[in-house]
Amino acid sequence: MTEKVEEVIRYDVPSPFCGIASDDLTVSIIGQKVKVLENGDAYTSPGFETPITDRAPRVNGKEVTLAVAVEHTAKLLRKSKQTVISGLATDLNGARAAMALADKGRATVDHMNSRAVFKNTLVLQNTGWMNTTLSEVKNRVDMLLIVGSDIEAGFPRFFERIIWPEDTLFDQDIESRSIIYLGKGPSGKASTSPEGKKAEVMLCDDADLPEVLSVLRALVAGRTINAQEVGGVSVTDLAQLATRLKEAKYSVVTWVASMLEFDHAEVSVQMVCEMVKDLNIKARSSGLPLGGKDGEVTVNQVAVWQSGYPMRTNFNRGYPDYDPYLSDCLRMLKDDEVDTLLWVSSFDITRKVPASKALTVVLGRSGMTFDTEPAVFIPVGTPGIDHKGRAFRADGVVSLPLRQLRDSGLPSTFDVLSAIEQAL
Amino acid sequence: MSSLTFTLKEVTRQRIDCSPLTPNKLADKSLADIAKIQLVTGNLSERADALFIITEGDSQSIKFKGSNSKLDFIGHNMTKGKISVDGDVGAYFGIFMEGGLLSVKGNSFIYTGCEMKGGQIKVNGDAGDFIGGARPGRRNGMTGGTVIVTGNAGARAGDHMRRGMILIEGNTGDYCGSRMISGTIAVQGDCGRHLGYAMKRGTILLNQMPTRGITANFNDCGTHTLGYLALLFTSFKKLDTTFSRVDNFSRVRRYAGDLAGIGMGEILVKI
Amino acid sequence: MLMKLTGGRIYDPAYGINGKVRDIYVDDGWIVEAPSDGKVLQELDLRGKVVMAGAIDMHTHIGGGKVNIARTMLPEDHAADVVARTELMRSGCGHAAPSTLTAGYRYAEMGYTAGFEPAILPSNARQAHMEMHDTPIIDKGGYVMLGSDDYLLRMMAANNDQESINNYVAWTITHSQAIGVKVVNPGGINAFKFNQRKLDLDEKNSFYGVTPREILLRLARAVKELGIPHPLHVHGCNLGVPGNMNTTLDTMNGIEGLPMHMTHIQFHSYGTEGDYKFSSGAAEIAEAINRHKNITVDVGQILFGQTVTASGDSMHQHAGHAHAHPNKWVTMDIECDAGCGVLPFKYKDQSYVNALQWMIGLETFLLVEDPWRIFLTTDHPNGAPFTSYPHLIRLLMDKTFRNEVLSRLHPEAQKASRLASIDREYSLYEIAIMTRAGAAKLVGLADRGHLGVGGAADITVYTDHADREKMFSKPDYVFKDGRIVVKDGDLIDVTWGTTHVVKPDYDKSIETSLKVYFDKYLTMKMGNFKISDDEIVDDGRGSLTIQPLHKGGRI
Amino acid sequence: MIINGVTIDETFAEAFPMKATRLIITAHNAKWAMISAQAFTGFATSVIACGCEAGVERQLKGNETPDGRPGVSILIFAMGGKGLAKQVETRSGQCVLTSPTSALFSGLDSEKDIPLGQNLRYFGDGFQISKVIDGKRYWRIPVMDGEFLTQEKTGVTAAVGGGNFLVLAESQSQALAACEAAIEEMQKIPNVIMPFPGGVVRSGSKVGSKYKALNASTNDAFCPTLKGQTSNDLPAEVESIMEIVIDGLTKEDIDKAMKVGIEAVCKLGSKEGVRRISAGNYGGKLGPFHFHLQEIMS
Repeated sequence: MTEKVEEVIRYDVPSPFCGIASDDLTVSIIGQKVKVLENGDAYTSPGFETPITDRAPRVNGKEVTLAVAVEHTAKLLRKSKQTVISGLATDLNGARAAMALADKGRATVDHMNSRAVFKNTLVLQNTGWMNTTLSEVKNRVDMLLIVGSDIEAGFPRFFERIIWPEDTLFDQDIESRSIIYLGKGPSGKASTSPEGKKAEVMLCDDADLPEVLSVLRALVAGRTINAQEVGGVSVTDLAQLATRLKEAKYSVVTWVASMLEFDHAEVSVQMVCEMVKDLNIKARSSGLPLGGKDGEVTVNQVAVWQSGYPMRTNFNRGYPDYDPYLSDCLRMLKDDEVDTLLWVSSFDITRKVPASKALTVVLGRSGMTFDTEPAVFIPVGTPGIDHKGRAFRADGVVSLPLRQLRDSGLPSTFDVLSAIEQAL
Repeated sequence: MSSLTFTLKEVTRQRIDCSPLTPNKLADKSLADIAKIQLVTGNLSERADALFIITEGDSQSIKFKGSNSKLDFIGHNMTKGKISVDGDVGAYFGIFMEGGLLSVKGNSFIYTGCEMKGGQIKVNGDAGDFIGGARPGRRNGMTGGTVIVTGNAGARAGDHMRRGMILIEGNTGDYCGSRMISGTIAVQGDCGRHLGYAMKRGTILLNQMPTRGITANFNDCGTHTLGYLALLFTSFKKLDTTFSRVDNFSRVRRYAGDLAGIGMGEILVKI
Repeated sequence: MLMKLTGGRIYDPAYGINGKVRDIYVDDGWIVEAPSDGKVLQELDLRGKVVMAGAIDMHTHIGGGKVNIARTMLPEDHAADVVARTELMRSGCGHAAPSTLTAGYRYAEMGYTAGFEPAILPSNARQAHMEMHDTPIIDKGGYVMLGSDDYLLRMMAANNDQESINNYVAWTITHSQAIGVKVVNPGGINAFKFNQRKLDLDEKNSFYGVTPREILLRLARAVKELGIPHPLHVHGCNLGVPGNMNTTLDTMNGIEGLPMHMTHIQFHSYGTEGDYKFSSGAAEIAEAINRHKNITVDVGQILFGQTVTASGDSMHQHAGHAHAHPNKWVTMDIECDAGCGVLPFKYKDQSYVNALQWMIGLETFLLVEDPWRIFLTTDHPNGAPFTSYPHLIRLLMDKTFRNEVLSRLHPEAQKASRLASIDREYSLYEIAIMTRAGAAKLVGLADRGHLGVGGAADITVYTDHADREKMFSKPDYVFKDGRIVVKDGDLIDVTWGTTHVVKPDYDKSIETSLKVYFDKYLTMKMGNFKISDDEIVDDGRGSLTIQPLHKGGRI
Repeated sequence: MIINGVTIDETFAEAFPMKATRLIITAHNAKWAMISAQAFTGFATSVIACGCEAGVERQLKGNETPDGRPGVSILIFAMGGKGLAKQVETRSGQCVLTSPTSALFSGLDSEKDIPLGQNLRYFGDGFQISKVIDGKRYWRIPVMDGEFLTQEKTGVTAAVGGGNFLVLAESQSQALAACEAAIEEMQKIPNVIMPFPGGVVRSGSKVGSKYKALNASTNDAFCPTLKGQTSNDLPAEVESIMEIVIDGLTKEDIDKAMKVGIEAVCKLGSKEGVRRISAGNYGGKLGPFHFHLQEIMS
């Protein structure tokens, strides 16, 4: 017998999937089925529309009740000499519960996107930065320098929402905005202005980008560079770019840390951030790190205010001990230091649990698949669909209330982790 | 008197914090007291004698045997005496060290000589990333002492280094001398990418032009005879390193950078 | 469960009680009348003890974006003060930018039962509340920052009437769940985005043509007319700039008698005399405060050592970046709303400027006559971490100790101050005013800061020790909402305080234009901006306490 | 006491405590090291007017210098550490920093030290480079001919200034020849210098003067042309007297230098016109160091 289910339309729905927290989505909900009607994108629409498949927790592949799965997990944690709670694609309260559990269980916390996030965090901890947020960019930017990143590939709506609005507060002619790619070029046309003005592109290999940035900063500082070119980019062109940055009223330099796919990219990010500081001696300029997917900003924020430290902190000794290298989950797995891995992934079913010899407990979005069945799998609800939540967006300033769109009955990560903590 | 010796009983899955086992901390301790010392491994702490066979000897000359890359913080904060290690060592070998002698017959993991102030570390093998570096958030790496690596160095050797000397007999990884504040890194072999990146001051002394050359963020200052190199080579003479046998040279090509910053660092290449 | 606190010496300035021996009865979290049948379930003998209401920190940066930036930036500072987990307490870290959990525990351990975050950006209010939600034991609340937001400046440039500004202020305070309104470098944070590097009281914003003086007047009037008990909370122009005392005096004079709280006044009391072109303006400022009964201040005392300065004042934080110690710093432009700047800082007793700042703070404390109008703060963590309050109380209560510390400072600075000649020592009663009764009145907390019947049972019990630092570091008991959370200086129970807010009324039609503004110019929807009551209650641990408005309010 | 016909007076030289340092100047070759050293030690005969007393101690071969180049060691003496520091700084700046190919090192380790290149580095206008090698800090200062290398600090030691003896001879040429012979031998002694031109003083002085402005004046008791005008015991045949002044790091160093100097003089003997050896003192009241000639020669 099928019940006739009414379609419910929800407006101004915030997306936990896109990193820039687009909150203008129109979403249709029919029973358990969610569909993005308006303002979806390549991340957001699949994010909302992934169907629920699993509902029952499993222990060693066998379906069990949630209580059994929780108790089994607690048993693993009690025996563990080294637990890592990672993945951590969750919302605010999921992060809170993870921190509480890590503290009680003397575990290490890390996030699935830490490799990218730390390219920024290490800079903040070393020299700091002068950054801005999305609304400021939307209204003020007159020159956008994009470093080593194909923004639209990761943030499909960035240009539409932030760079090409119809109106701005200060009556700027948005066609006058300069968009300049340095390093990678754009994969699509999102960066082309409404009237068809194409972005400028200065290409170089990732391997040469650090030097190109260094030379650019040197030129901003007024130094002479003997070389004619760097990484295939003409120094004369870079000098012109430096001049334009200095003359801009509100330049914004942006990058996507996850797209700076080379080791030690944090020193390049630092180079950019220090260049922005230099520009501010006379002009105004700001950095804008883009990221924020899979709860990465949310989880780091919570970890910092609860413990003082971001991810990659262990509680081995009963207090937080921060080490971005030794407490890197992937390194620990690779070196087989982890006996119990608690992996949380409540947003994106395509994100895989890293392979390891550790006993693995997964709190995952329904529909996740595994190369190896984990010791415990507990399907959890997705924040912003199955339960309410809150999530920070890329700039780390604005957080949005995520809504419950359907009544799936799936527990939240907070519920499950809190239950595990209680059972410890 | 023979050395106080810690022989690892078995390879552990988790890392072991060996910071309590230094000449300073073990001076005047009985064997029984040493056996009772708690060492953190994973989220537990274990008695030293549960992890190591401990052989009585001079606490001012400590030996680790059967060591591996999970033994961290060996030589932590030491100001005197010596520790020698058979096998590899983990991270933070010689962290905060102020004096004495540390050596390992094997490789070291990351952060060898982290924020060290004095003394000497010798790695008779390869050293991992961040030799002489500063922990995250800290602004000064090593501020004194000498690190000798007979093999190759990882990336970021001398990151945030402020004083002291790093001598690498083999090759270096990428970003050698990154964000260096001062001090000297000398390399006999080849260098990876981004040599001297974001370097403020200090010297990177090379026996040969790196295969990749010098990057555009350094300007060529030409060839020169630098008198101070004679002093430097003299100082190498008494060190246990092949640098003591390198023919003195004072003719170098000098490159100044990183021009992005104050540009006061130098790469000197033997000519 | 009715409990009798017997025989304590009560300091309850709200009722004029100055050290009288009285019994207090507590039931279900509240202070109640003595039971008519005389039956009590539990009795606590407090004879010989000093009893005060729980202390209230009316200006402390305990939550929100800039505080979390400060925390992220300072792993090295945390490492020196990590706090291990106990049966009762979560682990965390202390010192300059403590973790929320540790901050709550440590406040309670010092006998504090409430703290108010003074700089909540509307766009970041959700975060501030999330952090405060994770701050145990103490009550909290915050002042929402206006004055550099483009919406207000547009309204002013368009010469909108006061009524519409009142509506906007009320709307903002309501939906950011605040209890007061703060203005930081009025208009200056906005001006910095247009590359203005300073903005004096009568200097115009280069785009809007609006001056700080006009902003202050508009906002102070709005606060008064809305009946918000906490006066406009002002971090004035020219923070930290030598000579800013004149701006401060002008600001006081220019507010036309409206209630105004001038925060961390120490940072705004600088002259330009002497060889160092830096001198104390404390005497003139204190004299002006004494004269202007509409003015209240908190001091923002500096104490020596490493800390971090976190401020909404991006303009002046940027100007001061060369003084960052260690040399790392952050400034941000934020959401057409405000900004922030975070600079680690080390105050040194052998620095002329720092030593004089210390003296200026203390001079201000000692020269302002009315303890109901001056409040004990270090502007945590800007002047010093809040954990230094017991030390600061001793400096105020013990002249010999004060002069002994003074004698160790930079010798030239000592000569430049009249501090040594000031004999005043604060009494316990005056301390109770500053940190309890006065603070509750200033913030607008009807049920806190006093020990009268109907008040919340937030009570601190001390042993009357001659060393006031010892006395105020380790209370014998701290009651939070009737529960004993601290005994003999140690935490024995962890509770979760409430969030105090006001809910001034406003004309809902304001949302028509606000919605358009959000849709056109901002990057979040108006509906998503609003913080619901549910979000404060959250997982059930939080609660909301709506404090009454002043009768003058237009309701 | 009479040696080879030369009378050694029963008297003593009186000397004062001073502060001293040794510097090593190296250069491309010995010639330029010496040129710089001579400039440095020029106009440094007496502290009274020169601020310090300085002289070349000896030439150094390449294997004796820190940087392996030929060099010269010099000693500088002054009444106190502060004055010494000032002289070292100005002279280093004007005479070594400026001198082609030079480098400047401390030649003396001690607990106390004074700036050597510490302030000279500012000449580098921000381009100077600091290097710590074997625990010692050096400065590399870019200059037009390359790099001027200087150690940051040099040691300071207590020293003795003003050791002396007088050679009384029958003629000017014989006095000079005797002194030259003495200086040649004395220069071989380490840790001493003879600060006057060529090591020899012809204008020994006494304390005080009839003119108020002067605090020293000619030593009339040893001026042969005044034999008949002042009270003195100069023999009739003595026509010329010259003095050798010695500064040394220790009293023993001066002892040694005086001994070899006097021996050299006596070796020429009375047949070469040398009649007597005497010494200058102030009655033993002013200086704590007394060099008794007969003791030294015994």
